[in-house]
Amino acid sequence: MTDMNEARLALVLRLADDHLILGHRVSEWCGHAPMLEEDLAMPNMALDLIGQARSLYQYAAELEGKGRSEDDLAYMRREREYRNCLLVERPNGDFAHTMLRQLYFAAFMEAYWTECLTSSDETIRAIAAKAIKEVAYHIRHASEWVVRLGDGTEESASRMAAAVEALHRYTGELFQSDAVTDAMAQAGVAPDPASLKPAFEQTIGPIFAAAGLAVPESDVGPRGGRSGIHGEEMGHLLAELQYMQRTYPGATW
Amino acid sequence: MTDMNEARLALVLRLADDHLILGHRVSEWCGHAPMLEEDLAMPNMALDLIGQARSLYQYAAELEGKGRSEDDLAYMRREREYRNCLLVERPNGDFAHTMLRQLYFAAFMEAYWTECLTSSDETIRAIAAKAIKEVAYHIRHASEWVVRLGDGTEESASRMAAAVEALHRYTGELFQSDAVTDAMAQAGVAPDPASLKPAFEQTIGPIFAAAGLAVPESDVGPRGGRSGIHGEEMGHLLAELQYMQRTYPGATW
Amino acid sequence: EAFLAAFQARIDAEEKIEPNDAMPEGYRRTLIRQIGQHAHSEIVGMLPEGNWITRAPSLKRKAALLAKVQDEGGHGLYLYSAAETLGVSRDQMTEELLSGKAKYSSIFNYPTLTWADIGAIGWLVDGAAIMNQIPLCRCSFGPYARAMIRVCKEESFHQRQGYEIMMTLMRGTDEQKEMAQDALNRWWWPSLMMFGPHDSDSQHGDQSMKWKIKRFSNDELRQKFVDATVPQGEFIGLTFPDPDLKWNPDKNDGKGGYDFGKIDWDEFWHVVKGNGPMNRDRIAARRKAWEDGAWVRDAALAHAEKRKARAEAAKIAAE
Amino acid sequence: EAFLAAFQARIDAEEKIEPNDAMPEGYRRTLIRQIGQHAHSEIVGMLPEGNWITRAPSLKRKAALLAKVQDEGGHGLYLYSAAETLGVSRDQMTEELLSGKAKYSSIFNYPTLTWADIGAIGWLVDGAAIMNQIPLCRCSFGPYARAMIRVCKEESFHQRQGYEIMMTLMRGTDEQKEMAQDALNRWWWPSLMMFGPHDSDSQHGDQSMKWKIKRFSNDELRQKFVDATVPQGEFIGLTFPDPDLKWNPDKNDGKGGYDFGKIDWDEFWHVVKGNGPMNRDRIAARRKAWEDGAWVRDAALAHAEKRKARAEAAKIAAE
Repeated sequence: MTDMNEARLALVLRLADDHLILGHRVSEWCGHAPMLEEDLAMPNMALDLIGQARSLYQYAAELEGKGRSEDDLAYMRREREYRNCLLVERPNGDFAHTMLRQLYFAAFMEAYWTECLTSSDETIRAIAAKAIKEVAYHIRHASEWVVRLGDGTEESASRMAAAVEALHRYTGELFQSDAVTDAMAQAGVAPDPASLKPAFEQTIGPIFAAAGLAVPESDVGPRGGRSGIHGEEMGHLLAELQYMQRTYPGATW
Repeated sequence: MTDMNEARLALVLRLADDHLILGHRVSEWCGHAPMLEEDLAMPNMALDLIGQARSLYQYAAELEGKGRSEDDLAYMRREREYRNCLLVERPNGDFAHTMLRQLYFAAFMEAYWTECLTSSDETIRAIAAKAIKEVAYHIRHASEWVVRLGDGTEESASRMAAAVEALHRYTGELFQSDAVTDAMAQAGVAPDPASLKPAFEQTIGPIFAAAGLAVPESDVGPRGGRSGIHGEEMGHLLAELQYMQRTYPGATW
Repeated sequence: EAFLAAFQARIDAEEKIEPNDAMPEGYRRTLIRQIGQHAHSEIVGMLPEGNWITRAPSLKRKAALLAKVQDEGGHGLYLYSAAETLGVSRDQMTEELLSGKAKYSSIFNYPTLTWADIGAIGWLVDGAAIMNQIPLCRCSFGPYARAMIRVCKEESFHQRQGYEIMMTLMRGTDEQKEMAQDALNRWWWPSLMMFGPHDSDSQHGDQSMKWKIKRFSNDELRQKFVDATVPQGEFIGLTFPDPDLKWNPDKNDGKGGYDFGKIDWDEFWHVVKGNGPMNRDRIAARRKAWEDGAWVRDAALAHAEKRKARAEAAKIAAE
Repeated sequence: EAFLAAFQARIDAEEKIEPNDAMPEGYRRTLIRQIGQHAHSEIVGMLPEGNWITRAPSLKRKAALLAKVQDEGGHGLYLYSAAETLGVSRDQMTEELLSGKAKYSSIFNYPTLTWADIGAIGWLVDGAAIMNQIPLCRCSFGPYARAMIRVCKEESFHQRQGYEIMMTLMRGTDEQKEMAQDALNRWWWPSLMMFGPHDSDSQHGDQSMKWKIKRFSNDELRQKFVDATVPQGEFIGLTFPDPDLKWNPDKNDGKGGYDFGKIDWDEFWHVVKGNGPMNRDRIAARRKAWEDGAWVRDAALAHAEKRKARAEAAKIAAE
């Protein structure tokens, strides 16, 4: 039973970290987007992600039962303790990279949250019900851009193709199963990520086709986020993210 | 007398912060320079600057007499307590910006340290004697590049001119006198910065001439570093710089 | 002249002027300039606050700041749209901002140095903006007035949020109190400058008043702001950085108000003329965003044309 | 064949081969490949450590790290120069690195995640490098051997410095100890892989031995490294992540040595083939530096030509 609680906590923390870190990345665009509409869309998506991260960290704090707050979990862990997948921590790159990263993550999460609607875990059901609407918007927004850029100018098509070449290999990690996901799938808490690949491909396929992009054959690439082995950019992200909490420990904001 | 000690401490901290922050900026180039020779020159200059910063912080710690270490002073102050001039915290920009920033600072410091060779303060005399050799190398290295780029291709000349346009206005702050510098000049500890302008111009003039660059008429621009009013990039720099000390307070490395 | 008189009569009757109505060229020009400046201020205003999103000290504050920055982008969007009804394109206005021809609120040329600045901006800068903008909800030009109603509602939420940040800091540790006081020290005078030069030195004042683009003078609005803000600050224990600030029971026709010190107009003009701490960085950041985004905008256009061409080809094929 | 025999005789007599000497094409090619790889390793090796310069936890450590990274650049420079004596230009070698044609030490495809990784790299990676390089000081090719003498001296300083970082961590807080142990866990096996495949699977081994480019086999060097390193780690309280590691008194002809577990060669080849965690980021970083620096290199060239033309014109005018 303790093991089950630990697996549940591990799972929720992974999800929370995914959303926090991607939200952080997207928020880096604020005020620097290619057009005003995107200066609105970026904080909008970041806000959704941070909102979901908050719900997840609150639940994690409750599961952990050690009196830590959402902010303690979000801000006060060491780099090796963050469990987000590598995709979400990838630097923004150009707008094509950012939109593709958003599409990949949202396409995965849509499949994920859909399964969670019937989770045996009431809190996860509730979070999924809210998140699934937001994720639909992210897919719509990101996929429109993937299509526009893929089927735009020569330059945009080549940038979009470069983004696929750079990022597709980070999608493999999303579908990785391990002891945590196995336990949670068996308990009906959350889907086995490996099982979501067909749904993911069904979302991505027509978008890539409309964009004139080939879906790469292999999604094998760096992994390790789920065991806290991140890329080198992660530490720099955390230096920013944690700055205030580390500098003024214990203060209320 | 207390006032004199305070002024001395303030002066040494300003110098220390100047060197630390410029050293930090220069070190950001490590491994990313335009050619291997510069991949050697950048850490070399950063090393000189960090070395000078260490001597200065050690002296500041001694003057303060509160048991703080060089690292406490370098790492554990708040942004508003750093007293470096704005020039040194300017982002690296392109190679032309970096080399010009280096030239400006080194040309100022050469004049400064020369005066300090006869300082009434023994420690400052010793620091100056060592620093003046290093600063001569920085001037030589940076000025060679300013000339090469100014008198190179059309692109390099226009980048060099853009760097002058962007950075010259930060040189005015170097020559600003205030209560601290007045007290120190009167006590023969350090020169009145305002008095160093002719020497600075004598260094810069021939280099700019050889580079085909016009020395801008005005050096008036943003100021405030000496009272801890920095630019917005400073906070991000400090988030990196302070990361470890803030995350693991009290540890020995 | 008959036209001008008829136009003034409509204004005097508090009729709203709509985009397709005939209007004097000066009225149109004044509005384009003012709405443009206002829009640019929202856009440039995203930068100083955006600077703290990645470092916001709690998830709750991070979310609130994201929402605020998003609102500002939204305000920029309504305002550009309102200006577009007067026959100027958004691209044109953007070019004018980036070339330095068009102005924006000079307060955004100061840097945000600490988290408390986010509180101070919300409380003071948005507070001053509201003072300026509430009367604009009754501006004679319909689209501007309607945009302002929506903007004011959101700004007043931001102002309360900013004040609440300051309050939280003033209830916090000594370091936090110091941070809040330091932010007030730096932002107070620039906030007072937001209302523009004294009425005696103001260029556009009289005609704008007559056309009911403006309804209160700069000095009137500034006084309202001081009277509203000083008690808020004192309530949470802040000290205003003005030794001449004091309650004067005779002010405001005997209702009482605050006397305050002389504004440093040299500083104001120094910053307006481009020499503030952040002027160049702000424009450089916006220019970089615009230039880096050119290929994205081009692609969107190219794609839209391709789609259109394909749709037409399909239509022809179907006929 | 007479030439090959004569060449081999020189080698066997421990004569140094110099750049202008006649040499078999295979000898030249092998050296170009090996020295190039070695140079590239120094250059790419600046990146993982460079990643921590701005976050080094004390000024003393920051200075030491800067000096170390500078040394690595210096090693790269000697090595490129040594390779240039064989008729390949630095630009050519750089292009091969950036195109992925030339290899570099696979260990640099792992990320530096904590400060302890800086210690581990110095201790283990530089330690392994020294094991490889000490015999190279007696390499038959003169310029390479001479470069190696200087390199080895500096590397051994780096190795001691890295070990000292680890020692300091192991004497520190629990968090620091954990950090050091975690770094060892991640870097130990990749360090063993640095010596290359087992002798039975090694491609270039025999001929290189014969030509005295290499003087010990991969497995011999690996064993030396394990034997030297394990006691150092245990001395400061670290545990090696290998359950099969144990002292075997019969090893090394009865002098004793460590048995150790099976190396995961699948992991090794996975990374060598470009699928390690950082392969692409490393090359991308070097490519960006190279491309962003093109205008600088062009300007230097253009300036040198201008100077030369001016000097010649002055000379003509003076005649």
